[in-house]
Amino acid sequence: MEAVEPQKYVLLALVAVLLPFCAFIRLLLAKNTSGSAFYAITGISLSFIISIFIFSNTWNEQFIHQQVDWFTIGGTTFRVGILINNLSVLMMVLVTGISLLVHVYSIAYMKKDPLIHRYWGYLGLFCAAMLLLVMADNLLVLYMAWELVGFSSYLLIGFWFTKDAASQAARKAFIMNRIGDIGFLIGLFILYTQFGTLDIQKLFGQDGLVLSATVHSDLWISSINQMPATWLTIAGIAFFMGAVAKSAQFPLHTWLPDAMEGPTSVSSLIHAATMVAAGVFLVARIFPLFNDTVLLVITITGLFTALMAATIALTQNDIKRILAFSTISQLGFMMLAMGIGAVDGGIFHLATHAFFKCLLFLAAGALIHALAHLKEKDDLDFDIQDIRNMGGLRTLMPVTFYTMLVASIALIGLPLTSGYLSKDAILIRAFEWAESKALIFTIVPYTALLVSWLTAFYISRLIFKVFFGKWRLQKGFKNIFTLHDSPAEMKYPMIILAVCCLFPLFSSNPLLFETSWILNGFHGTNSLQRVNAYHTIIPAAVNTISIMVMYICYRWYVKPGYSIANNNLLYRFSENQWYFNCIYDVLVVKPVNTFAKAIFWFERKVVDGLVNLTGRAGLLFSAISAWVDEYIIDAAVNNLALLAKKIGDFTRHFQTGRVQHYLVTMLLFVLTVFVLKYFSQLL
Amino acid sequence: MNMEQVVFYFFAAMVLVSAFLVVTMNNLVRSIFLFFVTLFSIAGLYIFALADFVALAQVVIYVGGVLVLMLFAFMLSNKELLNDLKLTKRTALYNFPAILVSVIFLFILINVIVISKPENLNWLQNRINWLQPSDNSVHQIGIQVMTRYLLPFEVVSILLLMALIGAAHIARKDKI
Amino acid sequence: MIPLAHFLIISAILFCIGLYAVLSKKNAIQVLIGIEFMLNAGILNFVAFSKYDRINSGGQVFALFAIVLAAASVAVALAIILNVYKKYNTIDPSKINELRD
Amino acid sequence: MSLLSILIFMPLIAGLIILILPSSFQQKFKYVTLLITILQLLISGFIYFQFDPSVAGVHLESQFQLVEKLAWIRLDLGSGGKLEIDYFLGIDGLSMPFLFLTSLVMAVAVLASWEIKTNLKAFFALFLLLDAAIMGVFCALDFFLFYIFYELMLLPLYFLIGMWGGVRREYAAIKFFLYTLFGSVFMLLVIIGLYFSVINPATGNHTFNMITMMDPANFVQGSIFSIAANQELFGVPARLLAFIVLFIAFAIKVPIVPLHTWLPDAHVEAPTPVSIILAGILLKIGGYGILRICFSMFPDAASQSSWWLGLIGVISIIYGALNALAQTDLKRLIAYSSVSHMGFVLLGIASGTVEGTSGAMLQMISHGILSAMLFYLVGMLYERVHDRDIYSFRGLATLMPAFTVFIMIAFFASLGLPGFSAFIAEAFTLIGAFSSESVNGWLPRWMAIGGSIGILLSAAYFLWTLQRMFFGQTRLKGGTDWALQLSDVNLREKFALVPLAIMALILGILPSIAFDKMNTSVIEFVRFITLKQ
Amino acid sequence: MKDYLPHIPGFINDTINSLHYFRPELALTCGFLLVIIADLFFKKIYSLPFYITLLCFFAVGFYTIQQLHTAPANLFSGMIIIDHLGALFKLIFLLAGLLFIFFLKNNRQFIAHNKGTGDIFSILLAVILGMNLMAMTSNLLMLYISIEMVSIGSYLMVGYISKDTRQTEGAMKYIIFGSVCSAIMLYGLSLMYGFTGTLDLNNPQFIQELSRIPSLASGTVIIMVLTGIGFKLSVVPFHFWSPDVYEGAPTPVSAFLSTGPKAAGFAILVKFISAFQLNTDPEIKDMLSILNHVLIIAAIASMIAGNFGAIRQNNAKRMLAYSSIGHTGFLLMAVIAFSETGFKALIFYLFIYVIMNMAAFMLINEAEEITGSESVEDYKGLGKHYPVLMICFVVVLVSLTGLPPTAGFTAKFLVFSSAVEIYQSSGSFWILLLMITGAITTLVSLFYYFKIPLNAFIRSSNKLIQVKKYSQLMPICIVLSVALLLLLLLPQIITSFI
Repeated sequence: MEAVEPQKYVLLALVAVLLPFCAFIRLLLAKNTSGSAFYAITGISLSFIISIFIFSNTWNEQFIHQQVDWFTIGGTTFRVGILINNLSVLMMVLVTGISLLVHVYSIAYMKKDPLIHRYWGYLGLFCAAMLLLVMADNLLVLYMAWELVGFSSYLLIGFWFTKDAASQAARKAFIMNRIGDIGFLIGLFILYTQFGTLDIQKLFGQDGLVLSATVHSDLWISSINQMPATWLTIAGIAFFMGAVAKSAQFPLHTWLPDAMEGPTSVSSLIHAATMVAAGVFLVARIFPLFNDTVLLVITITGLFTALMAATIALTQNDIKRILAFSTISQLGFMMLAMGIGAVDGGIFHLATHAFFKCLLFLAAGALIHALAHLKEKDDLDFDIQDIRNMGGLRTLMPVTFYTMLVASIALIGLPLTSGYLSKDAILIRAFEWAESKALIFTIVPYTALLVSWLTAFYISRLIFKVFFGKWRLQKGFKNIFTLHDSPAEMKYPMIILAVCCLFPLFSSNPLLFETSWILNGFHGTNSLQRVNAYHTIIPAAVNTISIMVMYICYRWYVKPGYSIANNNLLYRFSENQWYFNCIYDVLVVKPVNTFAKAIFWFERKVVDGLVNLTGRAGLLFSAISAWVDEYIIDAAVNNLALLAKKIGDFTRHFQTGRVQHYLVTMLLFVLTVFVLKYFSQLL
Repeated sequence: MNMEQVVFYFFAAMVLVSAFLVVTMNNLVRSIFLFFVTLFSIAGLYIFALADFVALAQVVIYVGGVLVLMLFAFMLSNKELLNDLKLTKRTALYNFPAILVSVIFLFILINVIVISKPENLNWLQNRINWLQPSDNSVHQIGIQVMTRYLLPFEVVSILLLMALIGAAHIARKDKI
Repeated sequence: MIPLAHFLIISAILFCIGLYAVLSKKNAIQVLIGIEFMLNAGILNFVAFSKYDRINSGGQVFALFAIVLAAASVAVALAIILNVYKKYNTIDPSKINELRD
Repeated sequence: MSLLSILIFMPLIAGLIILILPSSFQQKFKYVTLLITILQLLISGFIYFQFDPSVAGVHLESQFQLVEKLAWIRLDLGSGGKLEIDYFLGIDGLSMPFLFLTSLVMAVAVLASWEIKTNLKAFFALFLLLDAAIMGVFCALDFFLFYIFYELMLLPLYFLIGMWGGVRREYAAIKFFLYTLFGSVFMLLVIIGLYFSVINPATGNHTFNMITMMDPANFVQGSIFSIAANQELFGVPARLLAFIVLFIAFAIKVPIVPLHTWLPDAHVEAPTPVSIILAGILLKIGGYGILRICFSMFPDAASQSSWWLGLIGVISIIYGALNALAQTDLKRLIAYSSVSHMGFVLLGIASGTVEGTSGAMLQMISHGILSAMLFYLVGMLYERVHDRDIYSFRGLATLMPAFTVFIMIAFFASLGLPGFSAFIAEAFTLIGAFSSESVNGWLPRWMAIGGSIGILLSAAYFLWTLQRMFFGQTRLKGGTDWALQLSDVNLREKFALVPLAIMALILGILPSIAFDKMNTSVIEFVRFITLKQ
Repeated sequence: MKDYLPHIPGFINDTINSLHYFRPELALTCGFLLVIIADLFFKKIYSLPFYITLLCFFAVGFYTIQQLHTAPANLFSGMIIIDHLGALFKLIFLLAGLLFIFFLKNNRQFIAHNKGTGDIFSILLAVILGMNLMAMTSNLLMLYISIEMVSIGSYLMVGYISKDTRQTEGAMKYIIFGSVCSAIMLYGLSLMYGFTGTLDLNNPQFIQELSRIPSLASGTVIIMVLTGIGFKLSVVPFHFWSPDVYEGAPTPVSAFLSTGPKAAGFAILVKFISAFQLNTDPEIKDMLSILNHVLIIAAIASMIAGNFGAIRQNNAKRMLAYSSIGHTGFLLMAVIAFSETGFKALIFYLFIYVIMNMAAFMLINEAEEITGSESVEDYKGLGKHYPVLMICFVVVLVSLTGLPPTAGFTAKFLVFSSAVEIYQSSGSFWILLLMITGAITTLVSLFYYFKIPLNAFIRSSNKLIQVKKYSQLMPICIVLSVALLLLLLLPQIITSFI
């Protein structure tokens, strides 16, 4: 019995992966939309049920690892299998659960789309890839799943492919992710070269190869190989680069706001709850690899991203963009947690964040959905995602309002919510971490605090602007009062999520994160003991100030009279997203300007953001190489042909048709031989 | 300088002068007749090399055959040629390559002759093998041709027949 | 005795005169004459050397054959030149240059 | 008569039959050709399953499979010894996969030939001749025989490009011919040099047996290419020079930068089936030649020059990709992408590691399948509207959904999306290149990193094209006329494309079906070339 | 007189004994006479000379093949030597002659020639006799006579029709150029005779004496003699006549000239060089190296001038003329190698060369019948209407380029082999250069050879091409093309003789 058990779970897990994939295959071959939702939802619900089953049986149990031979290359056999431990089952449940809700939500949200079967198919692919990602026991498979989620994200962002912005955003997302993937790949090379295997359990397990490798006088020595110690750092950075791109961390974050061009349901599932968290997941999976340098890099990147994205979110007006930056910011938070060694905190926050951020997006989707109806009905032209165009919707769409409010509070981290628990876990750990370090490192926890207050501000701003006050656009809205809450398919997932944002799901004690079962599931450190003052002071301080911030926000946005100047430098700095897109532009444009005339036609191909950096420089290179190809390499060949013709002409030159010329030439040739011989004799 | 030498150098001079004139003269008729003189003089030189039969053959074949043939050809190709020839005179410059080549050639040939020291050649030292003025060269050649050189002799006959047929064919009027 | 070298030098001069005629004359018959000079120069050499080759008489026999061959080729050449004259109305080799690159 | 001979001579005989048949049958020729290629596919499939993966081959004559060895030319050269040329065929793990690839791509190319409308007799006769020659190249183990097949490929290709090609077909055809001939003429000299340097220990004669040439013990003392003699030509060690000459000959086929300029021209001007064959198989002959001949016969020179080969590989990867980025002609773009992808092959081979070599082998197979698919797709577009300019199209996805699906599969597979063959192949070439420094010190680590930039760039140009041509609102240069002409993929085309897509997918998910058959050979190959002589 | 008497019986015996070996030549002589008689007395029977020649060829072939395996023998008091190599050369001449008479019989110009074609058969037989002698000669006198015989016969062939200006012009240039070369050679021979005192090439005295005089003098003499041989080979710088003459001459004659006499030139060159090479006297080393260098430079120059010169040609015959210069240069490689391999390569190459060059000229002739032009440009679109013709053409041109799947490749391969072999033993930079030039010019040759298929298949003509029937030459062309393909697979057909 004991032996059979693990196999059963592994097989079930495999089924959980394959079910959405089968749905994908079935829908790829589908000719029309009929019944498409059924396949998709059946697939994901079964997956969810299986996940719950596995979760309930294996949480906090011995990990389960089963493998089969995949292929053999040289002496190395790649084995592929499924690794079920706390991290993967948690992620499984999270992914399938949220997916299921988003699937249900999508029934109504995407109802009228003519290509909806494709949409379901893509979602199926995403779910399968994501599940594979979390369960993979081999870094190569993980990488494959990693790219596949990127690919499905590409498909889903560009789902409305006739929209140029959407297809551009999709491409940008894919290419930026590719940059990270290259890092991931390089990481793989290093690990494979160093350890000869890519098996996660072998590498990162309890007495895995990574831990047993030593760094000794600038050499990183494993049992089979050794290389300079810098490669250890490079490996860490490389893997982290993959995570940076996937989790939209600075400097590869610009794709995420653009990805909002996709359907909102997709944004909520992929770009808020699950896929973007894969970066954090990866860091958690391979955590033993990171040395201090890399951890510091992770910390700083996470912190900076969190701060930067939060400040940007302050001034954005597009409802989805605010949420996107919020996501970036929160992901930065999780990275920060990873960097300071609070893996458990990071994962915990990942889990809680998944619920409330998904909910925020779904609610935003509900708003957009409703406004889109209105727009269509009244035949009006206004930006349905601009929060400046909304207001006072609290009464018209109460369910949306309340669910979103719950999610926002969770995001801010007020007590009784899940966010309170996870955010505190990270903050407190950050303070503890800084304590053991030099003074300069105290910047880290304090900045984190600042970020959480900024979070409180921007999300309050969102809520107040959308739901409070009055409807801002007056003219032509005859039917404004026909606005109502979404249909049931959308409403109930939101309500369920709202419930999940509250504390009971995660902890028995609403105020003490230490009691959270998720944290305890990850080999809790002694920091879970309330050993010092931080555990008390910080939650109190955070919440007090957060509430103050919310009040200020309320005064500014709801009560008339207080208004902030929206044209000062800081405001614009924030509104323009720290000018990152521009910086990426300018960094390239200036050097390129000198060549502008020569390559201007390539401008049409230029992509923005960081892609500009590589893209424009790349295009410049490509222009140069094309030029080299045409005028140097090819010309050299053609000139050779010309040379041949010239030699031919030279020989023809003698062929004048006069026999006496021939004779003279012939004799001159002969004489040359004589003369040469003669002189060589003389010398 | 004995009589033999006087006559030899006289002939030699004749050969060279007449040859030179043949070559420099633009009038074809005159040059053909001077060519006759040259050939005659060469035949004379052959006698000094104790090759009377060859000298005879030279006169018969060259003077009697070649020269007459040339005259025929010249006459067949009628007098317009003469006018044609007078019209265009060539400058020395135009002939420069020809002169150059000839002079270099001469230089080289004489050089070859001088450095190879013909009098000292190994095989010449065998005095028994020297031809004596008293030898009957016709006799000798007759025997040689019928024995040692029988094959070339026969082959040349075929060659001549072929040349005859071919030349006749080419020169024949194109009518049947 | 006439020194051998003198024969050779005479023949060398004759050869070059012939060569000059071949290269410069603008009448095919004169070119032929030049060729004959060159041939004669060769024959003269043979004859001159043959004086020292009594047993084989190689030189003299060679000379005889050369004379015969020269005659044969002159006959052919003249036949061809006559044909050329019929077609071109000239026998200037430098004007007969239809075949060329 | 072994299966290999049947593979080679079946198309040849069919070609002759087509030549003899009167032109009134010309509508039937394509079916004849299709039948032959399908038979070939079956035979090579059979060979695949029969193939014993446990024996290596490479430099061990006894371990080759399906060997056929007949004395062919025995000419007593007197001083040069007795000329020993055999009709010697055989396969090992390095050549067997290519037989299957060739059969598959050929079958697809026949399906793509439906669009050929003129002079069908000549087309299919040449096509089959080409088929025979290619099969011959992969089977031949006698250098003389190999060379004959190698050169035999040129003629049909010249005419296929020249007679059915595009506007600049004359230029492209002769350029292709000259480039390849340039390499092979000098190769001939090396072949002869090798012949005089090697003695078949069994008979004591000089021999063209490639396998005999691989064993350093068979080299005559003091001959040009003898390792011990260490002769120099032009101040370069003779063996190194021979290696370079052979390498250039094959590298032109691969092609490498800067010997690649024939490729865009030839690919662009060639008719679709020929582009498919060119990209699908011909380029692989270069890679195969480097493995079978350059590296196996001159392992010492290979290890000396591997750094340069790796560098060339990396340059090809990046340079090809950058060039692809700059193209506006879709077919040219794909042609340049071939340059980039084949750069991986070179990098993998140059690494001298099992991973790199296996990756390079798989990359060749994968690229064979994918480039065939890509060129077919471009050909379909061109066939419909006679335009390939990327800027002439917009939003094709709405108009041709199935076509878009296929092109997305092909594009994403080519840019190395996991799940498709190219990913495994590229990943392992790079892994091989990366580990090379630790394993044998042939390539520095940065080359692998440089090569991986190619993966990024390939994403850039493929996605750009995808977005520019297929997404957005439908807007065509030819207006509504084009919209009518741009019909979606038809059944025949699907019939050709689906097997390719499935092959790419299967190889991506189960690379073992390829790796298992060649692993022993690759291990032996790598062991052999890295052996300290 | 008395001095000679004792020797006479010996000579007579020798002559009578020699006759036994001389049967091929005797057959040729008989054929020659019979053709003359037939032409004189049986003019009515138009094809009689042809059949007599054919019959004669069979006899010659029969006798020559018998000679393949006889031991080398001195004949006619050392005038000629009969050996294996010579017999092989004779077979090559015979092949060229055989193809030539078929060519003649179907050539429009010759059929229309109203002075009759009987004479050309007699000339041909005499020329082949001359060539046979060239292949066997071991004596300077025979060398001169045989070369002259071939030369004069060739002049006659070129001038045979003299229908238009170009033909006569070709003949005149040929004869003037040829006579000058032979005059120079004669002068050289005279000095050679003078310096050595013997006409016998194989007499050890010949080399010994030559090596004793200063190398400048001996070198000059050798080069003067080589002038005459070079003229027959049309090797640079003695090649100027060949493009003009080949273009001007009737096509069958061009075909014959580019094959038969050229092969004979090689035969005599081999003979001539053998005299030097086979001598082991260390003193001749200097002379030998001069000879070798001159030949190498000539070979390189010929390959370059021939192949590059052909690039810009539009006249197919002229192009082939240039290409044949290139082939000569290439073949010199085998002569320079001067080894058994080299001779085998030479013979094989010459066999193939005769087949392919003859076929090429025949095909040009056919194309000319169709288009009325020798210009390559006018071949446009021919491939579509005359596929068989053009496919044969492609096979032949591929063979001329030296690529598989034709015997031209095997031939080229063998020549390269001989060069590599000699390189391996000598390590001479010059040989390497020679090989590289050979390789590069192969590439270059592709340029111009492929002009023909390029025009025929790839370019299309806007002119209307009327479809005519092929002449009877076409089956021969097909046979030759197939032979070229077959000989790749079964080179034994030829190599078993060699």
